[in-house]
Amino acid sequence: MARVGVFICHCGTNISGAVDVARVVEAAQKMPMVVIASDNKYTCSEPGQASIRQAIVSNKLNRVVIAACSPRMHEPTFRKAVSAAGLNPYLLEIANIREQCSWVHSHDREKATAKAIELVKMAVAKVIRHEPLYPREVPVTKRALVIGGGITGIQAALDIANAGHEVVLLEQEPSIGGRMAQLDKTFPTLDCSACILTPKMVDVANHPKIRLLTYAEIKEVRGFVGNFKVEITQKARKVDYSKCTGCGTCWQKCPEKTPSEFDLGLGKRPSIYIPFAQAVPTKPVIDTDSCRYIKYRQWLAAGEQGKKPPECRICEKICPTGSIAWDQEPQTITEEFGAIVVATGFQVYDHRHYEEYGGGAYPDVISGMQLERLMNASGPTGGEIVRPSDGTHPKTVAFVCCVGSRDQAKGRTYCSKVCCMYTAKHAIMLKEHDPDVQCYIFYIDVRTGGKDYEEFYLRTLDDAGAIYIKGRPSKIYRDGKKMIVLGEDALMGRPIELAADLVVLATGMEPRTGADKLAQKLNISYNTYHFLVEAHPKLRPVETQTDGIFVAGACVGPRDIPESVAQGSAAAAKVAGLFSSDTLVTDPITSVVNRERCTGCLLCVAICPYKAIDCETTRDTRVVAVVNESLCKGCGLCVGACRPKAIDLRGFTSQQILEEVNSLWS
Amino acid sequence: MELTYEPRIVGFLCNWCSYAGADLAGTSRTNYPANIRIIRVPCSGRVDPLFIVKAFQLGADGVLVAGCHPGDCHYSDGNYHTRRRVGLLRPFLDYLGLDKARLRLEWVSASEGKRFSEVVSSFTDTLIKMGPRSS
Amino acid sequence: MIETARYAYYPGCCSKASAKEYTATTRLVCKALGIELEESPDWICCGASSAHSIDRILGIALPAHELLYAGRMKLDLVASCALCFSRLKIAAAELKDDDVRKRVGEVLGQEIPGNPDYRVMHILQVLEKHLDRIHLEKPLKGLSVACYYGCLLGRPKEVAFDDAENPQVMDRVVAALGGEPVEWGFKAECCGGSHVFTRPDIVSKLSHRLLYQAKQAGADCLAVVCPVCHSNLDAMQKSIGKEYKEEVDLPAFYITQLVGLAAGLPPRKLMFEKLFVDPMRLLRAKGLA
Amino acid sequence: MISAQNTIRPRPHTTYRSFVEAHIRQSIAQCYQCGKCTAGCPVAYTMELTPRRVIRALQLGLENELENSSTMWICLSCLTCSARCPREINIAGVMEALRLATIGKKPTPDQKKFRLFHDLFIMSFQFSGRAYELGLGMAYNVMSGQFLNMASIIPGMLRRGKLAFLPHKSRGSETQHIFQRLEGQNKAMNQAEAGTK
Ligand SMILES: Cc1cc2nc3c(=O)[nH]c(=O)nc-3n(C[C@H](O)[C@H](O)[C@H](O)COP(=O)(O)OP(=O)(O)OC[C@H]3O[C@@H](n4cnc5c(N)ncnc54)[C@H](O)[C@@H]3O)c2cc1C
Ligand SMILES: Cc1cc2nc3c(=O)[nH]c(=O)nc-3n(C[C@H](O)[C@H](O)[C@H](O)COP(=O)(O)OP(=O)(O)OC[C@H]3O[C@@H](n4cnc5c(N)ncnc54)[C@H](O)[C@@H]3O)c2cc1C
Ligand code: SF4
Ligand code: SF4
Ligand code: SF4
Ligand code: SF4
Ligand code: SF4
Ligand code: SF4
Ligand code: SF4
Ligand code: SF4
Repeated sequence: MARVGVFICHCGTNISGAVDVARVVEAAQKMPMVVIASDNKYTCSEPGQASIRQAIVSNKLNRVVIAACSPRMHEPTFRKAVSAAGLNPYLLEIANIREQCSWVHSHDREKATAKAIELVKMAVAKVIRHEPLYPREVPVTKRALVIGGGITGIQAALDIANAGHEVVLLEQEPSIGGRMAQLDKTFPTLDCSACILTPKMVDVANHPKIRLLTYAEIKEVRGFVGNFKVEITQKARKVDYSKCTGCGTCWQKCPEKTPSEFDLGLGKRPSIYIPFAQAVPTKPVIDTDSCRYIKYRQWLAAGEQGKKPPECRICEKICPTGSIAWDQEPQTITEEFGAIVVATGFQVYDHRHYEEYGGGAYPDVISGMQLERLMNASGPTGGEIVRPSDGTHPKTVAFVCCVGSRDQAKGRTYCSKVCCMYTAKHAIMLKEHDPDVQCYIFYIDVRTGGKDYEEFYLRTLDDAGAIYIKGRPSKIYRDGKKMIVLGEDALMGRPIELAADLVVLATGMEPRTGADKLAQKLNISYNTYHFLVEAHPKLRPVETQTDGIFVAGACVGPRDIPESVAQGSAAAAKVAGLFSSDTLVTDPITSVVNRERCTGCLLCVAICPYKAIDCETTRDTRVVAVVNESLCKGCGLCVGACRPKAIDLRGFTSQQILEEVNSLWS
Repeated sequence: MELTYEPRIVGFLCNWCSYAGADLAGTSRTNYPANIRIIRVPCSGRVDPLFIVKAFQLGADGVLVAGCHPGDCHYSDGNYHTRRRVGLLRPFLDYLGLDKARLRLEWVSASEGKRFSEVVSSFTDTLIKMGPRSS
Repeated sequence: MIETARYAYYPGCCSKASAKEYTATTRLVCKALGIELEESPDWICCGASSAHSIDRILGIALPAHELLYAGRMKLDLVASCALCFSRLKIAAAELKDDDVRKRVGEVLGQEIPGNPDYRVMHILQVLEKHLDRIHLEKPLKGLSVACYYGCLLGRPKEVAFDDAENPQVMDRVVAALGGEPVEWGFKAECCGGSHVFTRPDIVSKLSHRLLYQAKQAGADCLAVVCPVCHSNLDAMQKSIGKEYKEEVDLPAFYITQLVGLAAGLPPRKLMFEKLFVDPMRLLRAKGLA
Repeated sequence: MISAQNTIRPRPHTTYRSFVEAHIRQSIAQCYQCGKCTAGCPVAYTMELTPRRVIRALQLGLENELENSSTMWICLSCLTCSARCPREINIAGVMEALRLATIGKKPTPDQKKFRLFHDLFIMSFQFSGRAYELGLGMAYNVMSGQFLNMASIIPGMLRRGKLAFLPHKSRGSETQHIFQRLEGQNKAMNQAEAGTK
């Protein structure tokens, strides 16, 4: 038998000014199962709360209704009060007679009082059907996984580790560093990228709390906040890292040379390699696509068909530590984490889609990232800026902005945000390298939103003497040794033909190929371009709809280094916040399945936005739905989808809501 | 009789946007007709068409379902389901002999207190003009 | 035994005068490949670039006349002129609109069946489709060919059958003939079209750019698929050379002439003498004549 | 053509603009004035209003400037602009629409020769069914006063038998009827339109 106590608040005169509280008390006393009804001047004050606690004990109440302000205001306060009197805190219901009644019907005391009585009636009807609910405490594994070892992931990993938690930093390439490692100098301060990045990479490698897993990929993610289980594939390096000292003998002697990904095809690297000199770890992997011995083994396996490739094995012969491990295979590692930070960054838009600019066929039409490699002292040309076609020094350089950005016809409508700035940087740097260079920059708008960015852009005009031409070029072609750019000078309103020695396309940023697949594994959202989606673009920029999974850096949208670093730190702060307690208390307002009624149609599985429902087979081999209470957020979408009414939402059961409706006419 | 006709409205409001919007109408002391009785639900997507039908069966003159604006749902896309479900229910009202205008679906955000009071006022007005239910 | 393929054929007005050799070699080559071309006895001008500039319905009605013929014959319609092809194909697309179809039907004095699916092809597509039928008697070995498509085969997207900027069909055909298509950036740039009357300066400038670029890319000759382009690039070549003070001397073949040559048809029948820029010296140098 | 008043007074909603937008079934508000159309247009160098500026003039409602320009007649309908526009606007269609929109107006001296050419071209097949190049060329040369235009190649054409001395006729002369019926249709439509006003 329910024993309900009803407590009605005056809120000074906030409520009693418009509602006749005495009449409400009187009416409440007559409601079914109500044992006691009384009023309070200020219910939320300590004496107010004390009187409720006392009433619960002395009247053996097992349900409480408080008619006062909005539950959004004091529900937590009163739950605590009820629980202090030994009652389950969820056996409480609040009737909102202030925001929804006295404050909005202040001109009609009669109607306001009548409405207040009905609101109390609804609350009583609902509270009778309340069940005790128990928040669950789940332990938190205080270990974080950071996916992606670019500047964002590095920053996040260091900050989490410095907060005292263990971190695994997972990177798919042989070295961490990401795109920033490929850059020469960085705007707006023109620090050398390696000078500011390399120390951080070394810090990561040496940090006692960070474990680096390079050349590895996510295979599967299960579990929920505080308790993720992640399967990781460690790709086969063909080098035993427990023995290898990184002496470098192998990669200096390997005879096979193949285009370097890191140098975007402008230079070559051996088959056993580290991607760049400052790579972390400084230990090599063997590229099985180009290695001679691997080809030789394939030839043997194919029954010695075709020309016999050289057997090679030079690396193996000269390695002083015997680290070459031909039979190493990919391995699966399973690890547990409490939180995951996704920082998988971006890739540069592939300008082969621009056939009108030559579609990648002209060697002297390069991307901004390729120019970074050409300018870099440790790049393929040792920092000498030369034309890829003939090695001469370009004197007239044309830049084309917004390639692969702001272009609906190419399926990319967004602005990549960094290219205006990096183009300005390139113009300044080119002039520094060679005072005879003249830069022309074709642009639509120059976008320089950021601290000191506009000033930086103005330097391109003042110091570097670059000429900005407003207009998107339409065609680039070769004429003898020159590259001709056909554009418009929109400010003059006339077509312009520019003969350049080198053309640099300011290609935009796009998410890494496979970002969508990874997002699916993590159950987080992505947009049409496959950029990851944050929980709220302004107020929750590094959280996702899935608790415990955070996103940061260029995988969320075009970002420069300052923003990426800020986001890496922000994500780390969120992780540290999550790890600040040993357990997580989960909200007990979740849905629950009645296994007898469930027909196994799994409509609920499809509709749940949090993938919180799974299916399992009962002992009598029926398939039924099961709710993972740690994932369920209590939205109740599934309840409406279930035809046999087998699933219900605790705290907002269908019966409770129907009783509320019923009470209005009883 | 006609003069004192007071339609009874049941409002299902999602906790995150519309219920908060109604609260804001209160904190800003925006008066509106006292005809609505609000039931709080976590998400407008929690509103089972059955609740609406039940309210009408019992004698409700109008039912309001209110949730976050499309794209702003606290649970990412619950309100799209609401829109679909309410859409599917509308033709059924005909069958009950009810005017479709007695069921309203509105998007009210947490900052739209004024809008909430306008929605309630205009809905109440409409229902008064329609007069008491004939069935 | 190869099966004969049948198509409705639209020769276009130039076939009777300036592009005689194109039409003749188209027929010749098709015959050799076992392709039958059915020409409507009462075909009329497609209106080219003028009709649609003056009246929208006229610009659709004239080509629609021919589409109806092909429809009655239940054949795909083939055009060898790029301009005609474009007008026919655009008309076929426009006829999907009910209102347009009604008005055009009125103008043509016959009802046009609803939901029509008129298929229009360019001779290049036909050649590529039946490439395997060519018996290579005389592969065009060592002949560098700049394939010139003109501006209309890849545009607009809705009617195009190849990339707008870097089309490939003709390059594939030339490669299949044993020739060497050159990479160049002006395959689809405009030659100046019919401005030869009104603004010959434009034609000179644009066609000169094409000839110059083809030559720069190392081409021995051009392959062309449109009589208008051909007249600008071949007949006008000498006067363009004079205007720009450089002799170009770049023979411009119709693609069908090259197919015929590779298939071993006698040069006489390929009507090389109709070309303004004499190709014989080149062909002899390459051992092809 | 240079007006003493250079100040622009925008009139974004003109009948010109509605006509053009109806013709291309797109809104020219989409154009963000990047200039790629002009950049690639093979004849922009000789236009007084380049393709981007044509769109701009439409956006601002500068009807006089549009009417007085020859841009739409210089346009070759090569579709380069449309194919490359990042906002996927059919600019060639805009040119076509402007030709149609101004066809009833008195041509400016510069527009005259283009209009003459199109008229003659159409006349050359209106009666015989098929275009007659030689007749067209001669008529154009005489009527436009540009005698030397094609002169250099005419002997060569004749020598190669590439010019027919007499027009080639289509059987049935269907074109004449097409033109008659079209005229009837247009008249009826104009009347209907006048009636609704
Ligand atoms: C040409 C150019 C010049 C630039 N110049 C500047 C400049 O001067 N100043 C400036 O502030 N910004 C500049 N930027 C922008 C800068 O590069 C980015 O802001 C920055 O690199 C973003 O860092 P990130 O860590 O988010 O992404 P990234 O650097 O892309 O790092 C992501 C990392 O994640 C890894 N990864 C991806 N997917 C997976 C996966 N599934 N599993 C495991 N690992 C994965 C990648 O291998 C990579 O190492 C420039 C950009 C370009 C293109
Ligand atoms: C017209 C306008 C429109 C905008 N629209 C948008 C928009 O649509 N979207 C968007 O993302 N951004 C917008 N912004 C930017 C947005 O307002 C700011 O990004 C944001 O408000 C910055 O927040 P803040 O907390 O850093 O600073 P503030 O909002 O300025 O808060 C700083 C607080 O610190 C207090 N304070 C200052 N000094 C002291 C002191 N010495 N001691 C104690 N307290 C102090 C101030 O009183 C103030 O309350 C807009 C800005 C403007 C001007
Ligand atoms: S409980 Fe709410 S209504 Fe009561 S006094 Fe406190 S604030 Fe006011
Ligand atoms: S030679 Fe051996 S120890 Fe040295 S880097 Fe290579 S694998 Fe490592
Ligand atoms: S086997 Fe030869 S080719 Fe392969 S990695 Fe070793 S040295 Fe290089
Ligand atoms: S940042 Fe500049 S170059 Fe890059 S897309 Fe935006 S406007 Fe274009
Ligand atoms: S929708 Fe209902 S019946 Fe279907 S699987 Fe889910 S709980 Fe079971
Ligand atoms: S209540 Fe919402 S989150 Fe929970 S299982 Fe149902 S649909 Fe999923
Ligand atoms: S290319 Fe397109 S968007 Fe750019 S100016 Fe021309 S019409 Fe406008
Ligand atoms: S269609 Fe006309 S406006 Fe467009 S590029 Fe060609 S000539 Fe220029």
